[in-house]
Amino acid sequence: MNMLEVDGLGHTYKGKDGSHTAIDGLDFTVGAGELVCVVGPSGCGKSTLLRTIAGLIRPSRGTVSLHGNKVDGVPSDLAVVFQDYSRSLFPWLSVTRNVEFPLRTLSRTEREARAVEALAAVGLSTAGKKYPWQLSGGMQQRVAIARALAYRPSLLLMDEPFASVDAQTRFELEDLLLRIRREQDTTVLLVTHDIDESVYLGDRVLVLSKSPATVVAHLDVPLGPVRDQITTRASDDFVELRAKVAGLLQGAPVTVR
Amino acid sequence: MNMLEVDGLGHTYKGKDGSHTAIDGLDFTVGAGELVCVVGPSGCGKSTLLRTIAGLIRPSRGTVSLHGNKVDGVPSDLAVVFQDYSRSLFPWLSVTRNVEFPLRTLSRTEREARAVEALAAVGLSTAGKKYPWQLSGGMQQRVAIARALAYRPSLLLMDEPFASVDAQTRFELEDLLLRIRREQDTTVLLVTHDIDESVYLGDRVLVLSKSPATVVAHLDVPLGPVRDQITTRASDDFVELRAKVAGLLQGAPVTVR
Amino acid sequence: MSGAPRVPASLVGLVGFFAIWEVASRTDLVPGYYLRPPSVVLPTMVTLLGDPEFVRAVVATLAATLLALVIAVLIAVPAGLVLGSVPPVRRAVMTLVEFLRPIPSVALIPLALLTFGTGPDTKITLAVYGALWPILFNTMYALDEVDPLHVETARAFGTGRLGLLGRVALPSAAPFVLTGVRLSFAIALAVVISTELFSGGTIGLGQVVNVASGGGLNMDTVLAGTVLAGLIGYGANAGLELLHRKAFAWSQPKVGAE
Amino acid sequence: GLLGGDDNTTSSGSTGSAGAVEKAKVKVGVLPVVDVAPFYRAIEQGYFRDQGLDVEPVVMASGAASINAVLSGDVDIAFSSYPAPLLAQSKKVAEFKIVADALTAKPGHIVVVAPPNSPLKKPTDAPGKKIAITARNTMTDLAPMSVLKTQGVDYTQVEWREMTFAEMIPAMERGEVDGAVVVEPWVTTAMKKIGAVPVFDGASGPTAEMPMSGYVAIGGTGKFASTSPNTIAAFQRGLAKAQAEATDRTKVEPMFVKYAKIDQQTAQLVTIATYSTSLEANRIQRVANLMQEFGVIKGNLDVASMIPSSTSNK
Amino acid sequence: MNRVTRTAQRWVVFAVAVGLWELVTQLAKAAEAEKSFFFPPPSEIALTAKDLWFSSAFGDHIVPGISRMLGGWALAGVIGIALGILLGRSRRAMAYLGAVFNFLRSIPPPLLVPFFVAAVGPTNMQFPTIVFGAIWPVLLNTVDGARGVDATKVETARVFRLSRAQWTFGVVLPSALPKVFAGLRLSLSIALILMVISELIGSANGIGNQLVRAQRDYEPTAMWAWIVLLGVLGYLFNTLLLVLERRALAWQPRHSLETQALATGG
Ligand SMILES: Nc1ncnc2c1ncn2[C@@H]1O[C@H](COP(=O)(O)OP(=O)(O)OP(=O)(O)O)[C@@H](O)[C@H]1O
Ligand SMILES: Nc1ncnc2c1ncn2[C@@H]1O[C@H](COP(=O)(O)OP(=O)(O)OP(=O)(O)O)[C@@H](O)[C@H]1O
Ligand SMILES: [Mg+2]
Ligand SMILES: [Mg+2]
Repeated sequence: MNMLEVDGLGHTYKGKDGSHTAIDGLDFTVGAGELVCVVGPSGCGKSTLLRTIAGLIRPSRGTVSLHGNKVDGVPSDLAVVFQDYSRSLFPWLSVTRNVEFPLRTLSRTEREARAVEALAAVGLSTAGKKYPWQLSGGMQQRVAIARALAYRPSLLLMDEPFASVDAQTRFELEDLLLRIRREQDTTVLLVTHDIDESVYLGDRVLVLSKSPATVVAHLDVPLGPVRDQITTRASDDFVELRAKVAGLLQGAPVTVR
Repeated sequence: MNMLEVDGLGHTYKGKDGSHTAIDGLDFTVGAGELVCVVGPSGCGKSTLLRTIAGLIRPSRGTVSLHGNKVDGVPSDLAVVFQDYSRSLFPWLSVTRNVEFPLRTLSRTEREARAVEALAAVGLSTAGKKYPWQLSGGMQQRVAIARALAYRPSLLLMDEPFASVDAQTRFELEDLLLRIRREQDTTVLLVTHDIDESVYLGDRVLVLSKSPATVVAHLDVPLGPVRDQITTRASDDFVELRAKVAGLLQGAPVTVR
Repeated sequence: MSGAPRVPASLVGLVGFFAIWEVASRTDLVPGYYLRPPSVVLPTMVTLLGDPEFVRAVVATLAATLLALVIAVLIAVPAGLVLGSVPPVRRAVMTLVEFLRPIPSVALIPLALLTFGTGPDTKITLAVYGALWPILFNTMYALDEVDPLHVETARAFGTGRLGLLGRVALPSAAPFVLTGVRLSFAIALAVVISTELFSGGTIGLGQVVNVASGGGLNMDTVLAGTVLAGLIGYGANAGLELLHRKAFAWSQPKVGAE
Repeated sequence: GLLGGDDNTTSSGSTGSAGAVEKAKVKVGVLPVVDVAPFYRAIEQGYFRDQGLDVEPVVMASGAASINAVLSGDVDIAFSSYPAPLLAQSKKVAEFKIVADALTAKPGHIVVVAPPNSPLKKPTDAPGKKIAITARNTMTDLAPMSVLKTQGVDYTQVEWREMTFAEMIPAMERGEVDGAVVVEPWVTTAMKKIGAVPVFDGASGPTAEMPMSGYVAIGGTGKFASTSPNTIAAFQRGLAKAQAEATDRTKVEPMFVKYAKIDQQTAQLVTIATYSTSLEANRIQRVANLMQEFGVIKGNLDVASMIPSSTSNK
Repeated sequence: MNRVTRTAQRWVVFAVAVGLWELVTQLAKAAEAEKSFFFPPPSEIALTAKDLWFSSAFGDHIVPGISRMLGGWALAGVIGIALGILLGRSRRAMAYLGAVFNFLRSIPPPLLVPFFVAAVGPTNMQFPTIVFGAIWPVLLNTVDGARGVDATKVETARVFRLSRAQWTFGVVLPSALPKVFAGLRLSLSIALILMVISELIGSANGIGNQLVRAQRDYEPTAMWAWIVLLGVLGYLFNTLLLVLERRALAWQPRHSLETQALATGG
């Protein structure tokens, strides 16, 4: 049962002075409850891919299907953590209100409870009353994550969500994501440039070529659902996979799957 | 010979509802031509520290001195790569013009030459005519780096400058920075949350405590000026230092120096 | 207001407006001898445009308006930059400004007439006075909205106060300033025509309307003048919008409006 | 001065006896009204040129604007209906000189009219009614008030509404006002367009033959009226010639159409008032007295002092 | 900086201007300069103003004038913001209506009189004139603000499938708000100006009505007293609006001390 099906997907940005093909002929599927990591060189089209899946831009070619239905417009039950997190927060709302903002169907108390819980999960319990611009970069990024988590989407798209936090916090957030995925059976598509992270988090890793992005490889990560920062990262499988991904990214001809 | 001297530096943000002390009683020095990496938990005050050194905010306590002169206002010959790179690019200027922005004392041809060179160095030779919003996140970050490099400052402040680029590009940019530092004898203060990066790049690593930031440790990195991504990272010194920094960050009581 | 790419759609709106007017004055909804229908007014306008004297009046009005607008921009933009970026000056000057702003040019016409005479000076001075404010205010407000990080970036790279104003504040404020200019054009036109209308003495569209309405119900001419004023403003606005699109390609919305 | 009459050596005109004009180029502020028809005729027929004058009409928007223009020195002579300059004189704004009389009311020139179905049918209906006028303290309210007063009607109870003549007609039709005080050509227009009926004449009884408007200049040291007596006399002679001819309808009707923008049809119907050929202080004094009577002017105003000494035909 | 110096700063230029005005007009008067009749010294104006403003004119003219103006301005604000958001965020609405609005907005208010006379009659046209004239700054500025919503925020709103109300009042309006306030402040003075203009025709009372009467009756001191009243009212309402604005825009970083210092380069 495929949650997400991407079929011949391509997108070309049109500008006054020429057009630019960001992604081209992408094919892949993501099963329900799977966590797929996307890696690829800077500027290859990862964010573009996420945008087309979220229905924010209409792809030039090919289709995206969710639960077998072609995506046309923004699907329901979807949350995105944007790469440009600082701009995706509303400066006129406090941190708590930012997190509560998409939860309009819930009652007031429930909304508050969710916000408190999500902020606590990302370690921002005390920042609720502040405005986004009063926070550090990493804290803003965590607010954006908290907002997406509080929404409890069935499909979660994350664009380099841990890029601005320190190593320690990053580990904690990674584990948080894994836990939530297990508990809520969320399907996650996560863009990262950290190869270790992609292997540590992913059920599969999707390696993209440089611009225009095409699928270079689709690696299974057979590390099981429960992972641990110390033991997993020290495991042989992990080290091997990590080298494989790195090799693929550098263009080494590896055929997997 | 100290280029930069930070003495009892503290800053408290004042807001309507209470104040927040971001950094407190920081003391350290950076010699001319040194590359010092700053690591610390998210929200501890690293960006605040950089802003006070750049003279962008007046510290509440203590002083910053450059070449023995107290900093009051923005010192000359300084460049900053901001953490929020996308907002620090001017949307009304093309990429080339953004890079040329600070070079107005130079002649037109020299300006252009510098911009071309800097953009080539960060791998963006073809993007010069685009506007920032037509670039991917990582590309925008590289534009911000190119702008700082083209300026050829004597003091370069970088706030998580490689957070949004893929691993491969990151390595290349790290080496670019090391090379430029060697060639131009630039003093660099670089904030990073990547412990490996801090050890790989730094002559010293400054470890900060969590908010309000105080100096936890000041580690020398005896890896020599010429480093290599593969051999250096594989060296024992590297692995040991890296573990030490990680331990310091997690609050292990290590006394160094 | 811009972004009306499809000419037919924008015509639909205008044609609709004229159709309502036509019907209202053809039926007895409004006194038709007074609010003449566009089917009478538009041909009158075309006929008038063949009259060199009328054309001279229109050109005189237009020239005065443009001159006033240019002067207003030259005063208000620098003033707005200074007031928007130097709080002490802003505090010191705004009190006076807030007292002056609500004084209608129309109320000053007699005094201006006494001081500047019946020449074009009077209407240009009054139009500058009326047109200053939107540009000044929009410049000031746009400055408040300049991204602080842009300012920090420029300052970090050693940009001085003037450079900050000219190279950061002005470009990022420019689109909103231009909106102020678009508002000001209409105001300058209104003040010029009103001055012609209420004081007389100089040739211009307002004078034509005034003379026409003095001698009987020459509503054809009056309304032709009215429509022409609207069309002039419409044309000027279209020109300014074109300028906007050309100059501020970077500020175009990247995400299509729904 | 530079613009002085010295440069005009060619003519002292047909009446050379009066001496050379001090200022050949004369700007006159006028309004687009029937009152100035002879003035335009004088220009068209060259009567001013014959007097050695180059007269340039400057069309102003209102009597008040015209007065302001003459005060600022921008025009030398201003046409206005009388109340404005008389009031200004009484307030000592400047030393006004009446250069020429323009128009004297005749029955049918200034009329209180009402729409056909109006409750305002006769003068005694006026109290409590809304009546449109151009402005307070002008002939449009003073004249009817005077008439009402002599008939014993309480004129203070009339609600005056200020608007332009053009707006009075739809206002009457919509019933927003019960009547309006109009002068020609608006009397004719109102009758034609909405079938308005006359309620009473504004120039009857105490206001019969009331002088309505004239041409003024500013006197006092260094001012036009003092420095240019010959010019004023020349202007008076030129204008008088046209005023005298104005009894002939065919001579003024074309001026109505051309300069007051009255349509041909209406122009043929309008009541033509009397264009004065002489300047008599005691007649104009009636206007001052009327204004005094209704408290517009406080104290006495001697109009005789406003007639320039050079005036030929006192 | 303490309160006292701030207040002093605020009024010093104003006080100097009034002082100069007094000086020049007194000198002119002493020298019996031409036209000094029309430019009385402010001290005389103040005396007249005291008598005029606090006489029966207050209830007869000032109150009706102000209520018309405030009502007109409020309505113009509501319509301007609503239409501005619609036009700013909908290409289609802009395509159909933009041209009409640009046409109408360019017609000088005095030339619009025939339309209002035809539609509502000359004695009732004050209110619509004010509304019609005061709409434009709010409308144009709101369009600008609504259009300028940051692209990432637009995408965020779309992803979370915000309701139309949330989108309009939670995203578009707040991001347009600074510009809307600029428009509202411009509109406020335009409403005052149009109050005066509209009271010239068909109105039996109002500040404009009295102002013009004083003008025509050659009462320059009274005329100046009314002009000064307009200034005072404009200042007063503007100050109130600023208080409101400061509350509504409290979230803006510019209101923090840090960035204030920044903007001034200090
Ligand atoms: N403008 C401001 N007003 C109030 N508080 C602020 C402001 N800017 C930062 N802070 C607070 O100061 C602290 C330090 O912020 P800073 O941005 O220096 O952290 P940082 O070390 O750069 O963190 P990160 O790694 O997440 O970027 C944070 O707790 C933040 O909430
Ligand atoms: N709005 C746009 N208009 C034109 N070109 C664009 C636009 N957005 C992105 N691009 C181009 O599309 C390509 C892919 O961009 P995208 O943001 O998807 O890259 P990415 O994989 O997310 O990179 P990064 O890791 O650096 O964020 C880039 O070359 C970029 O220049
Ligand atoms: Mg990206
Ligand atoms: Mg930071």
